[in-house]
Amino acid sequence: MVLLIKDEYPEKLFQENGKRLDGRDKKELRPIKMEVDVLKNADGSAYIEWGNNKIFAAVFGPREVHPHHLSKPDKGILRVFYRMATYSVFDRKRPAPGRREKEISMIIADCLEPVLFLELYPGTAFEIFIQVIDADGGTRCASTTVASLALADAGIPMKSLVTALAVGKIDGELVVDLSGIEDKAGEADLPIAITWFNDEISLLQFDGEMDLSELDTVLKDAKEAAKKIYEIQVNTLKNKYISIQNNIEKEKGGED
Amino acid sequence: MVLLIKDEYPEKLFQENGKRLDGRDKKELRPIKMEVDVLKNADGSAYIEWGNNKIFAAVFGPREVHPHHLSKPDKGILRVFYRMATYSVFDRKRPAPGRREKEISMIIADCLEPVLFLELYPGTAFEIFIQVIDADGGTRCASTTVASLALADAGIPMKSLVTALAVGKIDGELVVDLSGIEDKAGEADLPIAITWFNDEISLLQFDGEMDLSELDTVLKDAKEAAKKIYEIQVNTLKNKYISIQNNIEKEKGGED
Amino acid sequence: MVLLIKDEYPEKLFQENGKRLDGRDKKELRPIKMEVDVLKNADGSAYIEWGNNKIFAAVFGPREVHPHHLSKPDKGILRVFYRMATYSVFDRKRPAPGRREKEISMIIADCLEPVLFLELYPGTAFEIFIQVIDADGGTRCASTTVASLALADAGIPMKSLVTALAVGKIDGELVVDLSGIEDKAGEADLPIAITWFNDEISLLQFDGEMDLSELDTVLKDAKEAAKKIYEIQVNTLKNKYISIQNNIEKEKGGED
Amino acid sequence: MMDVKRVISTIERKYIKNNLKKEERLDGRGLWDYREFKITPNFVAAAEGSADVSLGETRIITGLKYDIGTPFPDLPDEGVCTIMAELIPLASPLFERGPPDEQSIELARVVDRGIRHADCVQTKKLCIEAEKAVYILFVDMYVINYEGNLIDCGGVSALTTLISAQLPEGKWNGEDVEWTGGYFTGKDIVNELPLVITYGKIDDIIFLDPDLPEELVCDGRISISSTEEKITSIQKSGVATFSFDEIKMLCSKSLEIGKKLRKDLNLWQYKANIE
Amino acid sequence: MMDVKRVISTIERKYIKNNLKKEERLDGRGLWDYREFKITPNFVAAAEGSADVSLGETRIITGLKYDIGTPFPDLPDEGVCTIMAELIPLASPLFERGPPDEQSIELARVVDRGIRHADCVQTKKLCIEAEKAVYILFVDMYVINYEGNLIDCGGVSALTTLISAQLPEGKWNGEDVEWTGGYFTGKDIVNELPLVITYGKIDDIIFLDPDLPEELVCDGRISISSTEEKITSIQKSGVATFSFDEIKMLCSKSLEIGKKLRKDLNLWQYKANIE
Amino acid sequence: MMDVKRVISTIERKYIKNNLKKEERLDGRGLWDYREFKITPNFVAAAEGSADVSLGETRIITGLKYDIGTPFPDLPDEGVCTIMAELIPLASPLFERGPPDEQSIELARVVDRGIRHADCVQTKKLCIEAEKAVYILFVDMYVINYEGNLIDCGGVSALTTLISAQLPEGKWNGEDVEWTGGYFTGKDIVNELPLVITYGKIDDIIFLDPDLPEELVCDGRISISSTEEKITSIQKSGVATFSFDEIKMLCSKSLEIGKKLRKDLNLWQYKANIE
Repeated sequence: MVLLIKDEYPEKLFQENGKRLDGRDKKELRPIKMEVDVLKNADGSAYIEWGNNKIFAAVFGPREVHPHHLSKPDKGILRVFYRMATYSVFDRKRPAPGRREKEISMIIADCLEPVLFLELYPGTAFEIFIQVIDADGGTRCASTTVASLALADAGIPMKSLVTALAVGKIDGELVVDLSGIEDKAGEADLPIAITWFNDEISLLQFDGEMDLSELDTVLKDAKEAAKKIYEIQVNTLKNKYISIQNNIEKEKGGED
Repeated sequence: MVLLIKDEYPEKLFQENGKRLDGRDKKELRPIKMEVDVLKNADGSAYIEWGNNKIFAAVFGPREVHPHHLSKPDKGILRVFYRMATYSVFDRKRPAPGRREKEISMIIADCLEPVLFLELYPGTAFEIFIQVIDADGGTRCASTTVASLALADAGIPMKSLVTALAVGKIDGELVVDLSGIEDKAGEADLPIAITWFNDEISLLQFDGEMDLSELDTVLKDAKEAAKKIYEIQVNTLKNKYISIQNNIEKEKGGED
Repeated sequence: MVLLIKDEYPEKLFQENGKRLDGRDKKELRPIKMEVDVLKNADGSAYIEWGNNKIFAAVFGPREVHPHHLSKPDKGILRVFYRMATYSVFDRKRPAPGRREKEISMIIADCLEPVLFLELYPGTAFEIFIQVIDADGGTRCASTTVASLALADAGIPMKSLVTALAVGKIDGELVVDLSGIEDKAGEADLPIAITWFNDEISLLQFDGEMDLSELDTVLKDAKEAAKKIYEIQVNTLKNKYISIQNNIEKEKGGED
Repeated sequence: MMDVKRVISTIERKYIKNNLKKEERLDGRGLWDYREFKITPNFVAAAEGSADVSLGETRIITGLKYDIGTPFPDLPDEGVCTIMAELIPLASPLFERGPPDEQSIELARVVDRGIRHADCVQTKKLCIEAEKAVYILFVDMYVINYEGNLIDCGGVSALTTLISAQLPEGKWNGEDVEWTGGYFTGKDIVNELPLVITYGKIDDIIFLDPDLPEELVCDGRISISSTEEKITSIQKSGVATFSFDEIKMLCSKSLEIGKKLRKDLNLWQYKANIE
Repeated sequence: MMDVKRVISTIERKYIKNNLKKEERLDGRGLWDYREFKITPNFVAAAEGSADVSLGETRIITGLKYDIGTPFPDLPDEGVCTIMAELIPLASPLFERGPPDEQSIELARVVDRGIRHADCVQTKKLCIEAEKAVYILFVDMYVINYEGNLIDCGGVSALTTLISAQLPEGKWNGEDVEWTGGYFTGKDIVNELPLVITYGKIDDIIFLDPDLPEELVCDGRISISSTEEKITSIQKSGVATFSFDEIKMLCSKSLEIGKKLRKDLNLWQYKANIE
Repeated sequence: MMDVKRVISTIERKYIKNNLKKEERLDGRGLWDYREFKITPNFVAAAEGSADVSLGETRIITGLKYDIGTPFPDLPDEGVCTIMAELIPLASPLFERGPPDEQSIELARVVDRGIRHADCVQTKKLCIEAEKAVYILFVDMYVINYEGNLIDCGGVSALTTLISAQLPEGKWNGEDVEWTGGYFTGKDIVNELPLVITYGKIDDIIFLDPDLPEELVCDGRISISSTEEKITSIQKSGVATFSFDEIKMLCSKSLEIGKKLRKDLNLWQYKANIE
């Protein structure tokens, strides 16, 4: 006796018309919506809706390191705290952060650090708090993507944005942007992040079974799809500055 | 399978003769006994028996704050640690302090702080340890009352003593000093503490359902009953000084 | 439902031929093998196989004390961390160190400290990490014995080695060096450690029932058996120095 | 832990206090005005009920999950509704990482008590089979932005979450609970609509809905929960003391403000619609 | 953690040691004298057994609670008796808040072992139905004032608590345990009366029942539990070493002191009276 | 926590890097050479399977224990195999006491994933009775000495432990699990032999099997698990970034190195022998 409705996996992940269960083509992304500057108390913040994922990211820093002994004399440190709300998943998550959340926090930190100039901020910390409010597959990638946006929103110098998504294999077919159900019922899952300043991979995990040619294909698909997401990130930031500029001009207008 | 005898509530909380189950009238207090200077290792201490409640309080301070970062440069801090013995309640309590104990600790601290001159003790802490050995309803009020006595016993300057008790509603009737069974089976519970220096309320909680006129009445009853308890507190302290004086005079007599 | 094969105790702990279940006589030790300098990263280390017990000990120090407030201005401190691998016992042990492990750590520290000159190392710590990989009765004694060897391997000045073993009573008979099964199914267990510099007892625990004459006998047996173990300890250290000397001479030979 | 009181300077404290004395507040409100409430129900797809509620800039997203368990032996035909709060550091530099601290325990407890004692959640309706199986509801509040008065924002957030709930309906088949295929909703669970209303006190000035600067400088707060006609819960916090007359006045005011707010928010509009 | 050894100055240490060498103690006792025991049984109304025991100024209030559970598979017809100790900061500035530290673990363990190996608690009498239901007893010691030698005070406190116990009597009805309406008492549970006796050692001086200053300066202690004729448990602690002859002498002395103390305390007078 | 990066001086870092640029390593290996593996199976008598594995001076002793439990409702006919790692301070001054830190979680997770996704442990063979009883295996790795590349050493240690396993065979008697008197072994449980292979990266130099100094100075690592023909798991860690071409090259190299290592180690030789 736990829950009345079970979290069961469907037998097939493709419909008869060749579309995925949510109607997408193999290389089609779920709908993505981003916003920046959504949390007034943070130095920078962003919000993403990606399919049913709803995630907030807040950036604080550069600021003092607590506890102090974690600070480094020669560079700043980046700390990421990825947390899921208890109600963001099918079975209620326990409130205390689990091993998975700590592991993902570390992975996201490793993946964002290459785009920062931490050597310019010795003795300080940048802290990114990520709160998953609603989860539907690919939260670590969506979190990476929205965290990179929050860093930009905070005005922290960056070599480039970072974009992440999960590609994989379901029912023997290679697809991009796994949904929650595809992640659980599929055969292979490959989250990947790209640092655009050098076009390289800063997050790479893989679980499943693929031969070399499948891996080759899926990595190419990932890069193509990532480019589309990157454009949304850039536009979100542009819109912020346009809106700021509009406000400024409105004010100027008012002054006239 | 847990306990053989169940902690069941009676159907009625009044006897046929109109008395409460323990034979009291509506505005009658349970027997109360207090003692001060009962623990040799504390700077001040007190003990109370109130109905079946048996509670010790020990005060230490002003002393150094551990951990240091809790100290305040402009005033002393008051820390209260309210704890229940595992065997003080019907179902054995788990040994580690629970949320309830931490919450009550905070409430008692807030309620005692108004009578202290913490601004005279910057950088230091007063710590009150309260140990409930036997519990029978109203422990937070009895603890507040005995803690205020322990503060006085420690010779710490105070604007006045603090007296607390719980009033409430059982079987539709307003009563003072709820017993354990009345607290659990009754309809409303209102713990209240009075700081006598300004005749105001420094602890107030309420759970139940009352209209405005009931609240009005029960608050009046509470104040009247609190006065009786206050007299016991004062007499307990007087007796201590009388006994000290007697000892001094005996010694003097001995010297003669 | 936990384990298929139960950890049951035999009815008798002696065979018909008067030998113990593992074929030993009453005053016979199990096979013991020791080695020093087995862990490259420690300042000193040792390994013991004693019956089925397999235990590593590593010594670090004198080094800085973490956390700092544990350090003493007038002497060094000795800290022992006795830990059992989850798989070292019949029923898997939980990974986190339990009360038993903490208690044994304290006992071993108290028992080794008398042979050290801690007053020569104010403000520092010696830390001994003991890892039981395979357990079969008498681990606290084997751990004490191997830890004393690791201290010597680290070149830390000592008044003498320390040797420990468990004696006891099984099926009414006094025996030395209880095996795991004898420890659990026997009637009395007496772990004891001897500091050879003064021929005194630095660890003594006893659980069971013995009259004074039995205690007298078993203590004598313990001392005799301990002497044999002490010889193995000494030889292990000797062999190390012989082997170092051989290496030096080989090198010298090479130089010629 | 950071001492939140320190982040407000003495000058700011004086300024806020002097304004309040003149019945003026930094954001232009009167002493007895609320900031604006904004409510988005059903914000979380994974939850069985949810609400995104803002009170001014304070924002709390609450979700409901359920479990099916055995009832407590002394309440064999009643389900359970637990309320939890997380004050995550994302919401404010004043919040620390780590296990729930005093402030989050207080938020959960005061919201819980306001609901529990008002016959709000009909726990008997959460019973599937007496002594065998009941619903256990988890109402978890996450503070997303902190600008003062978490309690009143949390109260509305929790209540809207319960109203918006939609739970699969279970029946007892003699051995186990199985799904009927139907659902039951907040309309079936929630009876009364208790609202918790919080006041701050600085010296002898009392005011409704403290914002963050006011909360940081005030001596104490009092939260009063009420239904249409009755007070159902009171919680005083902080080191302020209140006179007996002040308490009476605030209880009376709470009934009045509660009535108006209940009408304005019209929370029943957020109930799940199922035919 | 505070280093308790530091609170005693070197001068005080020398003074105590020199006195002991002259077989003199600060409170006038001889080397082999106990401080006075004071016992109040049934101190706690909520507990099924309890005792308030003082040894000089050291005071421990112990209570017994019970639970009914399934027996361990390897001991299907035996109940369980667990002993816990809390060294609460109320009792001494030397005690810290937080989870049980080494000293409280030691107190509980040594008292437990003294009782466990002496056939004191007859665990088979705590069985209601083999393999199905047994009593689980929790004997929890709270140190109320600390002035040295917690172990001997705790031993008497735990033993008196067990003797004073009065538990509702259960019977197995084939499915569950139900109350017979009767009780069984300490007299039914407790068989032997083991006493634990603690000695301190400074240099080569050994003495009974260390008080707090003696405990703080001594090199080590040894606690020996015994019944009328047998030693049942020994625990050496601290960095003192003992010669083989000293151990023999102390075991012999413990039997002798134990016999006298058992008679003087007459603990059976504290058993629950039920007709 | 100590910052391990600090223990390597800038000079040492430069020296190691310059050597690697010249395809030279401090211990004389080429960029794509492993240190020597040494394997002792069945090292632990108390465990149901075990292995003492060294990779150069890095040494991990792993043991297997089992339990019997109820299967997960969504996988009613599959047993469970969990992998844990402890980085104990005995193994290195770089390891801290306390609960598992990031590095031990990473070790356990990467080894686990390499095994989990390769059809290595046949969890369906760990089922005794669907929905009722399955084996739960605990494969616990203890790092005894740390000299870099725990992951590859741990992978072989865990795999050898599984192969060496010997578990009492259970059957369902309608109510409970009982022992058949027989055993089943690693040969029955283990199907594929996935090997995890780890590379370090400093600037644009990539190399196999980083030893401790290399691990401390490198920008990042990547661990790739593979069976004979397929990649089954990848984990990148650290702040290095890899080009798409590098990833492809390393996947290909891993299949090749894995094939050779699988042959050289010949792990099946360590299976339990039972007639």
